[in-house]
Amino acid sequence: MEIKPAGKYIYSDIELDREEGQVIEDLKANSQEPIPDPDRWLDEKLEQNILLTTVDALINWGRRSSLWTAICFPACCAFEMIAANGPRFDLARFGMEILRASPRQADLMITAGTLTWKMAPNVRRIYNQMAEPKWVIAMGACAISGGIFASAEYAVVPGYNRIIPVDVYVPGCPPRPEALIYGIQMLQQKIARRKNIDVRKLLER
Amino acid sequence: MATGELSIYNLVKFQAIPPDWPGGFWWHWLFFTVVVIGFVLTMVMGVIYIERRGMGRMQSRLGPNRTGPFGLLQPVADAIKVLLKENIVPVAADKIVHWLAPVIAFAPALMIFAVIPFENGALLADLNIGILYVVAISSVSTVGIFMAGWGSSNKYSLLGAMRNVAAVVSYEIPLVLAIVGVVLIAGSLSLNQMVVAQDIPFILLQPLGFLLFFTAGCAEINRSPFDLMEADSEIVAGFHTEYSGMKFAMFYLVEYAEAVAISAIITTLFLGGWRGPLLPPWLWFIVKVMLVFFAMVWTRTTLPRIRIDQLMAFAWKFLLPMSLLNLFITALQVLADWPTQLIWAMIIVNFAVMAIIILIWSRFFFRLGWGRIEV
Amino acid sequence: MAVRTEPFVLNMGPVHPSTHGVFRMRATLDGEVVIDIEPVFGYLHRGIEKLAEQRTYTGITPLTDRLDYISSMSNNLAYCLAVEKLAGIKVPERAEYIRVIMAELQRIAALLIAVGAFLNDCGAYFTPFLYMFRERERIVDLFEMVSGQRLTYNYMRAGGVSQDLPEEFMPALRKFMDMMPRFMDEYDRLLMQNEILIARAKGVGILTGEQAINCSVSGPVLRASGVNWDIRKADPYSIYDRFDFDIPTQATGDCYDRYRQRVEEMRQSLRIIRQAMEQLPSGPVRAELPQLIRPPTGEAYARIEAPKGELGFYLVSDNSIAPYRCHIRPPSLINLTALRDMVRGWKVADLIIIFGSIDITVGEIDR
Amino acid sequence: MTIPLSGKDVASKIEEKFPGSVVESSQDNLVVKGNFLLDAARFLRDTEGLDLDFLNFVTAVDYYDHFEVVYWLSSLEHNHSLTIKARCYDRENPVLPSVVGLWQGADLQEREIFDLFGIKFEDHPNMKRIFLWEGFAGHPLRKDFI
Repeated sequence: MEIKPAGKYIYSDIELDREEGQVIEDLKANSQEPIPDPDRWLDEKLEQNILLTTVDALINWGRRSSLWTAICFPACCAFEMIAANGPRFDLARFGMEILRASPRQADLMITAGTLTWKMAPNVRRIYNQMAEPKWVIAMGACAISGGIFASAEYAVVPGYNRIIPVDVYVPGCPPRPEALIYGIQMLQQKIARRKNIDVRKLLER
Repeated sequence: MATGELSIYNLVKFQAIPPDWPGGFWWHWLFFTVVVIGFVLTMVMGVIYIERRGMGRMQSRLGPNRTGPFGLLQPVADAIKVLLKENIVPVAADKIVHWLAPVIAFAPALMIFAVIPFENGALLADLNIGILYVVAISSVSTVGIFMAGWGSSNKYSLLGAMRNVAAVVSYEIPLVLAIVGVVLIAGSLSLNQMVVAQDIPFILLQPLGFLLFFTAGCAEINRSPFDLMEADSEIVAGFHTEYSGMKFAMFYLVEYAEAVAISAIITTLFLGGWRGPLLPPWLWFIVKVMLVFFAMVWTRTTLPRIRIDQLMAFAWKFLLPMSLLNLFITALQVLADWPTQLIWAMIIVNFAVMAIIILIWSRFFFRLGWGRIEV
Repeated sequence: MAVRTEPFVLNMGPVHPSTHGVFRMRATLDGEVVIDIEPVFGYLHRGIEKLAEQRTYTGITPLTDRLDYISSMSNNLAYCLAVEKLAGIKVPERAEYIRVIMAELQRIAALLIAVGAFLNDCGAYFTPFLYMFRERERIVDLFEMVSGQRLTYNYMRAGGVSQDLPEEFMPALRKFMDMMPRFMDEYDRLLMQNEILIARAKGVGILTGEQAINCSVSGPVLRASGVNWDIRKADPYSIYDRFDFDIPTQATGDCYDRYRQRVEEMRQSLRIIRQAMEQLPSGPVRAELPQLIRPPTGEAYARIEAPKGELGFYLVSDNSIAPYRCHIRPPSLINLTALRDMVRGWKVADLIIIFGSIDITVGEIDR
Repeated sequence: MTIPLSGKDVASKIEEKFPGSVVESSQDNLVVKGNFLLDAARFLRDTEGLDLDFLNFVTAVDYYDHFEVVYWLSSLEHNHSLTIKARCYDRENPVLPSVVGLWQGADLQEREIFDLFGIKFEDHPNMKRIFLWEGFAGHPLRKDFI
């Protein structure tokens, strides 16, 4: 058997890899502290009149009833996530069966799986590509704190909240689909309390 | 009934609006344009609901059922959400092209409905060249889609747009040839006249033409199994990868408005349009459109997607010869005056011809897996 | 007139709908034709081999669950076999049978996903995938009965399994076994003879037997290339030499063959489970062992036929409670060696289905 | 059953062909010198009766004073297997010849060893880090990696 000489392939330049490595190192250096959860607005009291409240309620109803998911399924939890989309648990009931392949059209990122430093710039980029308003559910122990891989510090990010702000945490390794659905309902409750029209800003004009 | 220049007076029969309103018939045009847009938007919401629920049931799931009764308000929720999302324009994008693309894609999808009869004579403009207008207009969307692919400056978008252009250029030919068969039998290019001529639905007289039109139509509007331009397992979201917010909503709308348009044309050309017993004509029309759309959902959930070179080969090596044969046979029959004299013989003969031609051609002349065409 | 063209680089992944996780390919394309691809790994490198050096032998089993997370039972089995080989542990008879039942159920579950994901990559909009998920749920139910988990089971231990089968397990398994052949026929009817699928997959991405052996490819991909090599027959571990089953092979080694190969292997797995159910003896399910295993100094390599190929654990012991070195032979990673040769000259759409037909799990590639 | 070949027997055969190539041999395995690795591997693959054409895996073990690279070979035809090893004592810049030209299956695994242990394989077409990024300091699977 004749073996074709190795080196017939096109290999990318090592400079490209170095640049990518530099991005990762920079991100690693800059994200040692967790980003606080973006839920301070929940406690704020805003003056609302009936009209605005109704409009708010309508907008929030629309937003929470059609949360389209961005694709970000690094690891094990992805299969519980797909199982939740599957016939038995059926996230489609909440209008969530559409997995938008393009993050620009997605509202919700379910981070199902361990995040590594090599992956972190990509996750942040996906998050940045998503259009406002957007939400993040950290699914599983690895997504919350690094889980059982947390001690492999050289590769594993201890929690997605080092990279992106997280709205809801769903613990478990992996969480059962029921737990994920509960987490989604928590998020829906959270969205329902959101004030979209800020009266003070309107008055200031 | 006079066609063409007096078309607006046909509307009078449909809706009790006096023709002597101030400002002549411009009022009516405006009014009915709004009605048509409303109809299209409602239909799009309806078909989105049908698709998501129907697909859910076919995949042994439930589908959306939390918003309103039976989840009927799901498309409303989607619309509210999508319209209020942030609009992102990539830095590298060609801003003007990126901005114009959804508009150019959206307008033709609406314009098709101007010539589709909802009831006898009830249409915005009863053009005597209605079907030619449809053929001409429906291709314009492609320009918008190609602009979207180019303007996004994204490789996936560009690949998706290129695929779409290739598909539309190829499938336009069998599509038009399939229409010509109907035109020969009906003896008119006006869509309303075609419906009036259908004492029995033309699907019985033109079974092969119907299949060709359905297939080519699916390819033209990129429904599965020809949904290569937004094949999400290959090129992410295709030409609208970089679109978000309202512009994405436009593309989403175009996708389904085109599906409704093709369903409506199929209904008009082959299924007898608004004609039917008992129910009012417009209801018949809507029911038929929904049925055709349901068939599209069915193919989408069942069939895998074909490859780009197979898509081309299928158009040129299978659909084109089929449609030419179909046209030839139909022309002979029309020449022999079968459609008026020997209508039952024509039905039987055409079904037999369809079965034999498809069988022979797919057995001996063309298989999807045979060979490749470089595109 | 010659049109001047130039190849361009398309970066697929790490987050792409069809890369089965976080795998990335730098594809060099000429129009839609793939000139070459360069796989980029490491987006899920969690240092499992490093972590294993810090844990006791018993504590490593949960880590193995998360390797190839859609076939956790197989990973457990391979690891436990390696520890038993290293420490010379004898496993009770009943435990062996339970292990075989679990491993074969897991094979069916994993192959269901492999086939479903492949059809999904072909563009059959989620329908076959969700159908197969429906049946996978039934298998997951069975696993949940014995281990209490839905995905990461941690069920097998060195020297047996963690606990005996619960009372309701056997009736449920019997019910499942009665249903499953019917569902498999349903899948065959759904798409096996579909014209479009055949046109897409037949003759695409051919991997010859010689090339497969040279690239160290194993599992269904190797057998689809016509090489009759199954570790269950060639090097029987556990009690596989007691069962009567066939090793299906295919002729050409294209995507369609790999798809068929997986479907047929599911049927063979059903045969094995049926025999194991009949022969299941009673008795203890776990050998009497100390809490901390201290194998003698030495090394051992134990391998099994996992759903994706040859899964092996190479353990080096220095007579302490933790392995000195724990190397995992990942079938997914090594099967990918052949990917470049398979995709060159095909189109982007083919690249996706060829990649899908190899069936990888990123957790196992990167570890 | 796969029969493990006796390292001693095979060692004598290799020694016959390439004198001085085998460092030590036992019942389970044999250790060859690094500079003879490629010759020995080609001999094992091509010799009639051995035909070790399937490279099951390549891995490395760090013994502080030296690295041991383990090649587990088997023959699908005769259904036997053999473990050969090679050692390199240089900790700063360990180098071994690459076997990619013989078994393409070693491609990604050698890159993995380079990444995690820092052992460089000569003549490998693409000796770059595989799992970790360029610029990562150290090699995680070395015993002295913190």
